[in-house]
Amino acid sequence: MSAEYDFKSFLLIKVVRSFVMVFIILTIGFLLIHLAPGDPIEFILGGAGFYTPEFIASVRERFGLDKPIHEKFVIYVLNFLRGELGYSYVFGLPVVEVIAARVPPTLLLMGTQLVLVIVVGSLLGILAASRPHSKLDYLVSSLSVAGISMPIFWLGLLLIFLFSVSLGLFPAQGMTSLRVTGWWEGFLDLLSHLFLPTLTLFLINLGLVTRTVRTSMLEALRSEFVVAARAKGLPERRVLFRHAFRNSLTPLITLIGLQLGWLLSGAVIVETVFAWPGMGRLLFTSIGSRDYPVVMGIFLLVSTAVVVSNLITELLYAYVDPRIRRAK
Amino acid sequence: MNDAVLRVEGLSTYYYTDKGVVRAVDGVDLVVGENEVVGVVGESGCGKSTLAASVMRLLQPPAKIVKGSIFFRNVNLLELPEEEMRKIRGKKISMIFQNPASYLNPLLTVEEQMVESMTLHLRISKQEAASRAVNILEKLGISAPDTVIKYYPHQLSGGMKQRVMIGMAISCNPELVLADEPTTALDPTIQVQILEQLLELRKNLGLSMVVITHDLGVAKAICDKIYVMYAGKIVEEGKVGDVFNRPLHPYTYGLLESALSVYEKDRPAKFIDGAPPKLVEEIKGCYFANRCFNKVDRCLIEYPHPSFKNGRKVYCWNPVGD
Amino acid sequence: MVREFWLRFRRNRAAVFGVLTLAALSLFSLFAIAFSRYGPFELAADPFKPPSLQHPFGTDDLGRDIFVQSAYGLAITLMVGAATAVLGGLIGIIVGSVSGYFRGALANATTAIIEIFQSLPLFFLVLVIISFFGSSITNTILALGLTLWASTARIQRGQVMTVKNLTFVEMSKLVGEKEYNILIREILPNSVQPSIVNIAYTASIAIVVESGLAFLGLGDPRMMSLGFIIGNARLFFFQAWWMGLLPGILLFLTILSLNLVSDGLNEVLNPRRS
Amino acid sequence: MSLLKVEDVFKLFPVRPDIFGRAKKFVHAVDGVSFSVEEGEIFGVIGESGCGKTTLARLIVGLIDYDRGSIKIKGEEVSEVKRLDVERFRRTVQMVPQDPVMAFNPRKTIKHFLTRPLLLHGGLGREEAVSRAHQLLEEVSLTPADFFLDRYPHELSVGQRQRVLIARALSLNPDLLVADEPVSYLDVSVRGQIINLLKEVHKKRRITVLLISHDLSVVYHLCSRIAVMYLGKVVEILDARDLFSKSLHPYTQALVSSFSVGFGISRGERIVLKGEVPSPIEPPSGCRFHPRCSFATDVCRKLEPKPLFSDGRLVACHLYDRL
Repeated sequence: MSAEYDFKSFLLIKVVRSFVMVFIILTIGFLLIHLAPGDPIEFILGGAGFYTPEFIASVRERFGLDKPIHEKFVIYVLNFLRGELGYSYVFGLPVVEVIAARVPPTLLLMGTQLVLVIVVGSLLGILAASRPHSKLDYLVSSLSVAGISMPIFWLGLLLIFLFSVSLGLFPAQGMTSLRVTGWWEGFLDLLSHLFLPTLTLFLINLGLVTRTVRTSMLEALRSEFVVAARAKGLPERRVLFRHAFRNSLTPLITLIGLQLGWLLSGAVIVETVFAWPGMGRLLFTSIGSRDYPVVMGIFLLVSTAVVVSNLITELLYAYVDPRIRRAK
Repeated sequence: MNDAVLRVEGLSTYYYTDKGVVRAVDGVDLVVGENEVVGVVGESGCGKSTLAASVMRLLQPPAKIVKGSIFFRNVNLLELPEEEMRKIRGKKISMIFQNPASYLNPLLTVEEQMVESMTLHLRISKQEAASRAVNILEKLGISAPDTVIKYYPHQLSGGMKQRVMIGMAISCNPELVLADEPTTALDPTIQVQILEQLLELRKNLGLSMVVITHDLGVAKAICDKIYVMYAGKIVEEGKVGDVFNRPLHPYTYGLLESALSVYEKDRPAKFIDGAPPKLVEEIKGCYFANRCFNKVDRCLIEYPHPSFKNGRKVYCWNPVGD
Repeated sequence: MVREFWLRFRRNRAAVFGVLTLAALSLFSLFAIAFSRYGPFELAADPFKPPSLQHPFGTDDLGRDIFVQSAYGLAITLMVGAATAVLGGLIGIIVGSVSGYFRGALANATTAIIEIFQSLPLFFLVLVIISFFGSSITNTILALGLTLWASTARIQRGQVMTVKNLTFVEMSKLVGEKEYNILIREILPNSVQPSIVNIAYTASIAIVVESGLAFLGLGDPRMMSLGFIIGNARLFFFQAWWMGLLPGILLFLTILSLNLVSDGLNEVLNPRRS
Repeated sequence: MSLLKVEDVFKLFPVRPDIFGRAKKFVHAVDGVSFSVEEGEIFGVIGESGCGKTTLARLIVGLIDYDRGSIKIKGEEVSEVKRLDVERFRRTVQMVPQDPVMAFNPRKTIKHFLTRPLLLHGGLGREEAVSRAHQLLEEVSLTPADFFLDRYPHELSVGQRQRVLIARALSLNPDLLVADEPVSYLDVSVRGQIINLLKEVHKKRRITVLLISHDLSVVYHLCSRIAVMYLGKVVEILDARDLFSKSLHPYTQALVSSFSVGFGISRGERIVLKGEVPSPIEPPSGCRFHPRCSFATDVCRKLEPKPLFSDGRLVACHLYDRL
């Protein structure tokens, strides 16, 4: 007999599990800092040479680096909970502040792209699945697999070459131009900067979403309740959306929710290619300048975000499927 | 002839698979009169479910209707544009399926699933449809229908699910109901309940029905007329009493013997030797000849022409009891 | 069984194209390396020479032959894919089988480990590991292999849990078959197919990640990599389009073929589709 | 002497554990079942889905362990023999499973399937095992045996596979054969073959058979005595010849009536039971059948009926002598 839980326990388990996950991620971070070659103080301060010995000593004390390892760990966790992740060596500011400034651009890029990808990808997937083995289906499927196989940085370069260099339509670098007056012009300027990085991510992820939706739609369309819905004389559009698509949502939610880490890694590369001032670019430049505290901070933040998105995914499953929600 | 609700003529439905063309339904004729319950009886793989799906035009590739016509009230369904056919499905002809667990949408409540066809076909409001649905469920013997209607399928027992399926099928006052193995997935004591329900509906609503089943007992209990199907073809048809009391086709005879002999303790159980032919192969002569105890030379050469006798029809060169 | 597999696989033309392309790419890389007159880091001619018979892919900003570079890079790419697939695949199948077959503490522990690894942001973890421990090809393969096994393990676990409850496994128990025999002879051969499909997909993910790292300049500095060539080309895109275009096509073809082969395998091996 | 003696056996399956893995509720699959099977008889167990008959079969062949009570085969406690001498236990009791499709490893030939038990037990060499397999196939009328030895399961028809399963169950010469729904996957026109084969095997080998089925006609045809189960309990044990005409329990009567629908074998009105089988997680109080029984009284609702014996039969009903 498989274990079935009632919904409250189900929720509780998921929340507890998320806390455990965050704890484990912290442990991994802690281990990495302490296993990596070099003095851990560098991970907190960056190059130690810029600070007076007194200051270094005080930081050592503050982060408990003079203490035994288990106490170090406790202090490390408590610091994390207070949002203290050390200081950026490059910016001389607390890591949290440095990262926080870079979150909005990343969210803007990811958000725009995700909305577009989910809408367009779902529609294409449904369309392809509703006419399996048609020319349209082959076209959509081929484009999907091509999209998935495209190295994201290479696609970015091609798009820059096409839209920026050859056609001169969109800027290839940055998020804003220097000389822009008025909020409307500013908005248009932002949009034109947003276009290429969004398009790159969109094209890459579109294949992923389309494929997922197509596969799960094909499966849903084969199920017997779809036959029953057709037998009721429902219009095909209603059969597709209300009956089949709703039942094929789970894999799509899984893709977006559980693959957030994967989607974000695309963002790192795209932000680097297009000099988009987000978290990904920060991560890249920080690795280049050996700004370890920032690197670790971004890792912890992204990991926590992934855990949270996993939790939200589980809740969405329950929202979509009454069998989970109403398990008596 | 013209008072027939459904008249299937020379219907052939084939599956175009990698391994060849499967002739699942092969030149089938079938007539359902007003207020008549017609049974299609046969064993697994004989094509009876494909027949029902063909009438509803619910086939998906690789299945394809290749020949024949299906007249519903003298309109050939096979010539209707899809949009017109859609208006017939669920409204004029509706269907009850074998396994209510998988034919109900798990993500929609009973109400949502019942209401959608009524608002579509009867052009009534959602509220009206909902109260109609409650009424129907109550008539089908569901206690507390206004609670049940808010349930999701997984909250219902097997028998309840089948009642909901039936409720959906009759909700738009159809003229013809196709029931594909309506009791097979249910326990015996529940089967009886559902059968009683179907009999009552038939009495009260004057429904015409096609009941597709492998269960001879079910067919005998509720049908007026029986078609026996074997390997994609109808081999015998006639009034239920005639067919069961004096089967003409050796297959019908063997089938009845197999089922009934088990009820007798002291003689060996009867069975029909061999297996049905694979429907991808080209078969000469009668499809049943290789298993038949009554075959004559002609059976291996030519497929039997129908012979008629007292309003009965049998496809056999050497019927039983001649 | 093998024959039947091939007969069905052959029908998927895209997958056959994938197999042939992969074979051609491997041969190309082997021969180009064997017969090349220069090393990948060697200055062969003037900088920024467009493609010519002498240098089919042109030369880069330092005058290195991009054709030779690409051949080396392709070899590394294919190797990373294969090594990760083998390493991650083995771990995945073993951990997944154990976690699916046994009950109690062992199953719970392995299941938890699978879940943890599945929700770690792989790319970021690899980035951190490499930036802390230095970028070398072994580090990359290890980091990829030790993180990319989780999806395989989860699939294998689910398969084993389904198959172990099938009647034929009980039938073996009923005549007193030993546990390890049941796991290895009865369950594994009937459960491993979807995992194999997934392993093929992980190979392509590994290649994507490796080339991404190299593009960012975090690859092994002693090894040529397609990602590195394109990363380098990025800076000179306006004056020398060929620097990134042709290596990019090779990389794209490699990943595409792998994905097509995986799709083909999925069609043939995944029981849910037949 | 009874070959199989089942006494007050319980098997509960935990459902829906809380987050600490402690179960609050249980499926009462087998809930205090007792009966005994005489040597050489074919004993039937009937009931609808979820009545616990398949769990009972799995308990007897040792695929799962019972919580309480005792199951003795030839006077030996199953749980004990299984622990102390599993080899011997496997040779004492074997099973014919329900599903002839899933019962085969699709990658192994019939030869492998039939020789494997012989190689694991009995210390036969490869060649001897193959020739034993040959004989077994002939015993279940799969000839020429050599042809079938080299087939894969999917190349056989369902009926042929069922024969192979019977052959395998017989390969270790067990004293007790448990057949779980041996014909439920077969079409009516071929069912008779397997029924006759079981009868033949029983007669030739003098083997004791426990036959589990939801199909009354099969049980009636093959068995000498029949136990009727409802919601984890045995409600009646009777001579097979009495099944259609002289059953005492209202549930048996309803089952008989519903099963022979259409054929008019049962006399009198068709009995239509109200409601459905309640959940075995929270079985009804008193007599488990009372919510569906049209004769139920207050006693039935409150008090669980004790199984009563009369003329060698058993009935668990407060009202059996008044009906």
